[in-house]
This record gives sequence, C-alpha cells and structure tokens, in this order.
Amino acid sequence: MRGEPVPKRQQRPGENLPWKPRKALETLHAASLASRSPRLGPEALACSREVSVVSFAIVSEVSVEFSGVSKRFGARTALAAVSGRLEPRRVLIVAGPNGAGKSTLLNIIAGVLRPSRGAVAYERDGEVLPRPRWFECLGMAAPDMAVYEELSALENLRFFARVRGVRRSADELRDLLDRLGLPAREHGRATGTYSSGMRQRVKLAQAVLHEPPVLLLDEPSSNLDEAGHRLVAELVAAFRTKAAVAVATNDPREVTWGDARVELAL
Amino acid sequence: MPGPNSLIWVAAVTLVIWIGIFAYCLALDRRVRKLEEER
Amino acid sequence: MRASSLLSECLAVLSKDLTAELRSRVALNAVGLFGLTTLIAVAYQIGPYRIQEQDRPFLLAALLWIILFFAATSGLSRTFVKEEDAHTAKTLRLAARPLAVFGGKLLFNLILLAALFVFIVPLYCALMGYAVAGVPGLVAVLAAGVCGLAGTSTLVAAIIARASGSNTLFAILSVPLVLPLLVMLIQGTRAAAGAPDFAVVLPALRGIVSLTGVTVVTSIFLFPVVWHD
Amino acid sequence: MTRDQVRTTLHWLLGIWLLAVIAAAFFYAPTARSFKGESARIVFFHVPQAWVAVLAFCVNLIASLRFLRRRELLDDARAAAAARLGLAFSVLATVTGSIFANVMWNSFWNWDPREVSIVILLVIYAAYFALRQAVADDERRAALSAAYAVLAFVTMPFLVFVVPRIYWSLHPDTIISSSGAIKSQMDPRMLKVLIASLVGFTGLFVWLYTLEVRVARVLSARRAQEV
Repeated sequence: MRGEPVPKRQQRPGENLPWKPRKALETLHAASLASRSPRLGPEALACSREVSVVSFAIVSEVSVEFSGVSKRFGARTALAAVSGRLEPRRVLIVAGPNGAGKSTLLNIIAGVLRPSRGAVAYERDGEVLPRPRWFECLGMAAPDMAVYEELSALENLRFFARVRGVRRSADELRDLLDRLGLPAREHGRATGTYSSGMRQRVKLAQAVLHEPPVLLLDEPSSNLDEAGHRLVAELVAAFRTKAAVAVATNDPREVTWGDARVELAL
Repeated sequence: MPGPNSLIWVAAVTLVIWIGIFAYCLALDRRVRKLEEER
Repeated sequence: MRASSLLSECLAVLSKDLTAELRSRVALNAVGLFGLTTLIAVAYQIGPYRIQEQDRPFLLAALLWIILFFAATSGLSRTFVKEEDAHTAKTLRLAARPLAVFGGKLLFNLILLAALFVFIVPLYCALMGYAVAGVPGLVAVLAAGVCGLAGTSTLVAAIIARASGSNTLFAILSVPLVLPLLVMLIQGTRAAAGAPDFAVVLPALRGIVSLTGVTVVTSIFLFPVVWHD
Repeated sequence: MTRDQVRTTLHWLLGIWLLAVIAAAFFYAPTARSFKGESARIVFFHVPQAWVAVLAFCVNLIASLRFLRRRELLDDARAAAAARLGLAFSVLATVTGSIFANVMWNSFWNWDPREVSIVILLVIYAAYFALRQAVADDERRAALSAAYAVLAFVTMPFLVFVVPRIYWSLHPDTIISSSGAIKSQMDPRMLKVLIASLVGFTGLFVWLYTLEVRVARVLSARRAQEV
C-alpha cells in the first residue's frame, strides 16, 4: 500500500545541538553576511547589521529539483511545464501576476499537491527522499495556511515543536517570537484575537521553528508593516546562508533578494 | 394463482425485455467502436 | 530526523485538540445537546411505564443506542472539518506525520464519546427505569461501543472533511459501516441487561472487538491516502 | 478473426444463451415441492442478480486498490463503472428478492439475512455515489472514493456472516431458512438452469462493464489530447 508506515531513521548528527552556544555565532553571522552577499538590496543589508539574526544550525543540505511540472484543475491549466531547481544557499524567486500559479507551484514543491505531469525530487546528501519524508526538511508559510486560533502563539509553537519532534524550551520559543517582532505581552493571548500581521509572524515562526534546510515562503510579507517587511528580509538573509529558500511574490522589494527567478505567465 | 397460459404471457414479456436490452447493448457497442476508431 | 516517537506526536495532536476543544467547545456542545434533547424527548414520551414488560429489553437497548449513535454523529466529524475550514489542516499536514494525526484524532474521538456515554447512559437508565442486571457486562459493551464508533468514524470524518465537509454526508457514509456494529452493540446491551454474569456478553463483545480491530487497522493504511492529496 | 469479430460473436452467443435461460426458466425447470405457485421461478433471476451485485463490489475493490497503488484515473473510472453496475443489480436483486419473499413467506419483507445484506450493499453503493458527487477535484474524488470502497469492503464480511448468525439467535422461529438452504434440496434440472442463469448474468455484467471502461478510456484519451 502506498501509505506504508515511515521507516525508523538513524539519529542525524548534531540533531539537538544545544541552542544557547549558537548565540555567540550570531554576531559572527551578521558580520560575515554583510560582506558576502552583494546582491541583497541596500536596506536589507543595513538592517541585518544591527539586529541580531535568527540563529540556526542546519546540518544537512537539501536540494529540490522540479522538472516539467504542470497542473490541471479540470479544464483549467494552472501550471504549464515549469522547471527549476532549489539550491542550498540560494534564493529562488517565483514571480508572476496574480493567478499565474505561484501558490500552486509552491504547493507542488512542498508535496501538498500532486502535479498532473512532471516530477519533484528532494535530494539530501546524494540520497533521494521519498515523498512522505519531504515535510521533515521543509518549512512553509503561505496565505492559505493558518495557525490554531484557540491556542496562544506560544502554545501553537510548542505544539508544532512537539509534533515535529523538535525539542525547544519555552524561552527559546519566546526568543523566536521576539525576533519576529511579536511583543512579549501578546505571547499568551489566543491567536484568534491577533491582527493579521501578528498572525503572519506566528506563521513565519512555525515555518522556521525546526530550522528546515528548505524554506518556502508564499507572499511572506503580506499584511505586514514596514518593520515586519524588514524582519522577513532579515529572515531570508539569515536562512540563505545555509538553506534553500523559495519566495513566491510580486512585491518589487522582495524580488531583489533572488539569486534565480522563475517567471510564471498567465 | 398464475395458470400455465399466464406463464407464457410472463415468459413473452421477459423475452421482449431481454431482446430490447440486447439490441440496446449492440447499438452501444457499435457507437463505442466508432469512437475508438476516431482515436 | 525524528527525535520523538509516534506516540508522543499523537499525544501532542490530542492535547492540542483537547485544549482547542475545551476553549471553543464546538463538538462538546453539539454532542451533549443533541444527546440530551433526544433523551428528554424519548423519556418524556415513553418514560419508565409505557412499554409492556415483555418487550422492554429489546426496546430499551435499541433506543439507548439510537440516541447514542445519532448524538455521536453530530459531533464526531467536527475535529476534521474544523481543521479544513480553519485552514489549519495544511499547516498540520506540513508539520505532522499522517499516522500521528490519525492517532491523535482517534484518541480525541474516543474521549469525546466516553464523555458523551458517561453523561447520557446513567441519565437514560434513570429516566427510562432501565434495570440493568449485569452492570460490568454493560460497561464492557459500552466501552467496546466507544472504541468501535470512534474507530469506524474517524476515517469517515477525514474523508468527508476533504469532500464537502457536510454532516449529512458524514451520516450517509458512516451508517452502512456502523450498522453491523450497532446490531452487535444492541444485542450485547440486551444480554448485559438481562443476566448478571459476564459470560452472556462475550459473543457480542467478540464481534465488536474484531470489527473494531479490522476497521482501525484498515484505517491506518488508508489514512495517509485520505490525508495527503 | 479481429478482436471486434470475436467480440460480436461472443455478444450474440451471450444473447442466445440468455434467451435459452429465460425459456428454460419458464418451461424446462419444474417447480419444486417447496415452491408455492409458478411465480417463485423468479429465483432464477434473483439469485444471479444478487451474485452480480457482490461480484461488482469485488471488481470495485480491486479497481480501487489498483488506483491507490498506481494513481491512474482510468482505474478510478473502472471502479465507478463497477459501482454503477453494482448499484443497478443490487436494486434489481432487492426488488426480485422481495417479490420472491412475498411468494414464499407472503410478506414483502421479513428480515431474511440474505435480504438484509443485499440492502446494506445497496446502502453502501448509495453512500459511495453520494461521496463521489460531493468532491469536485477528480484526483481527490478518486482517492477518497477508493479509500471508502476499501473500508466498506472490509466491514462487508461482518454484515454477511456475523449479523445474520447473531440475528438468528434472536428469531429462531422464522419459517424457512435463507434461500441458500433451498438451493441444496432443489432437483437437478432446476440447479442446471440456475447455474446457466448465473453464467449468463455474469457474461452480461462483463459485457456492460467492458463497454463502460472502453467509453472511459476514449474520454480520458480525448481529454489528454486537449492538454
């Protein structure tokens, strides 16, 4: 049967590296980041220097190859033979007008949606991952995803950490929420009472919580204010040093982050 | 209770029904064959 | 890589569902109110005296399970439908393994049904004057019923949540699957009410446990197909 | 002999075979002592229809399992075709069953276990099609209805074997046991006609099934061309 139970895996080296010592690395990241990636837009560069970067310790690198991916919904063709590749340490921008199939492509890459034709392949250290194992090395934030409105931001993150099998203490989670610009007094309130911008920050938090080697962001700074947009730029800048990032957007500021670009036509 | 002559009557009705179904299936079969030839 | 085991992930999903449910009480209200209103309507009309003595065992057992089954169907599909409607299903799909989600939701349905049974059954026995000779037998049948109903309807709830999510579709799809279970449960309840010793309940229990086992094992293999596209 | 010529000869053979079965059912087969009146001959049509309904359910299961493994929409079309025929034949089986029950036990419905399992099979088919109507996307509809078909098939044995045995202990005093018992003490000529009818109806099912699958294949080929 296709849904066979997932096989036991061996422990990944340095899986639960203690979070604390990496703080020392942060400032080092900020400095090295500023010098190494000239293509980042000027204001992204400015902000990454004085604000501490989201620290991370992604150990294994995952690359994603999608070739000839097309998707039909009944008569309508949402995607026609799109190909591309997600490389570690590179940002891929998926651009195109509304309705061009940006979200559909990202859903197919994430394995949530099955392509009508074409194939998506995840490769980690030379070994091709089967589809049920993709979601472990994947972090995603998209408009059609939501967090649990009855639970508070902290409870949401604790749930996603537990269910992903990642050990995070309460103050690490609070630390992550602070970095994403969620004021401390909000952490305890149910997300249902949050504004859309604050909910978007919790969504971004659950996407980066387990330090995924692949990060998929679909219109990450939708309903975010200016400070929020800078935080997302900083998040992408931090992740691009180790992970493969794909950003679906048509916001001109975000398009400048990309090393490569996939243009989708209507 | 149904006597022998009504038995013939019921048998006749059943035969007619079966012949109708059979003819309809044959016609369907011919139309599908025409469709397949177009491919 | 997974540092945690499947069980702790199931418990994570379960505790999330429980906290969310205790705060919003969507399924609890549906199940509790539906059960209570049907019980009151039945008890008011029939009450302890209006059924003749010889057909009390059949009628009371059947009525009990009719109330419990329809109260259950009004709330059992909520847990999945709410995930799909609130768009949290996609986040969960990207965070958890399908089996962990199935385990968590199954345990949630078990607890929901157990709460319903503990609430409705004593009330039913009191209002309908249902003298139960073999209480341990009845408790065993009820427990088997909780497992059976939850086991059968969790996958059906997942299916309809991915379809139109309507409760009527849930009732239509779960009736043919639950029918053999209901017949055996009613037969078990009748036997338990009739005789005090436990052995009288065993044939029905064997049938219920084996049906529930087969259904849960099949659901485990089918759930990833239903949960992911 | 091309495939089409083989197919037409087979169809004509089936046509004549069933004509013979109908004639034999009314004139050749005697009415056994335990049958009351002539109209109980309907058993020659009731039993094959019930058998085809169950056969269609098995074909539906196989097609659904094949879809779950290969994710080909053609398998889903096969499952749906088998389910449609299964629904039609289980309706026919229920109707002829109640006529048969009316003749034998002069009540249209008296909870004979065979009747109960056929009606539940009917309800399962109805639920299967209710589910198929409720899903828009055809890939997801195929997956969900395949999952439901497998789950329903698994609970089927409990319906057919367990429930009637438990149910008998409740009503031991029903007049005659299910039609299964009647079959064994039939006289040989009746048995021959019944078997011939079974073969004929199975042939009819296979013919209708292949027709539907050929139509589905043509349609999917045409849609693939349009992409």
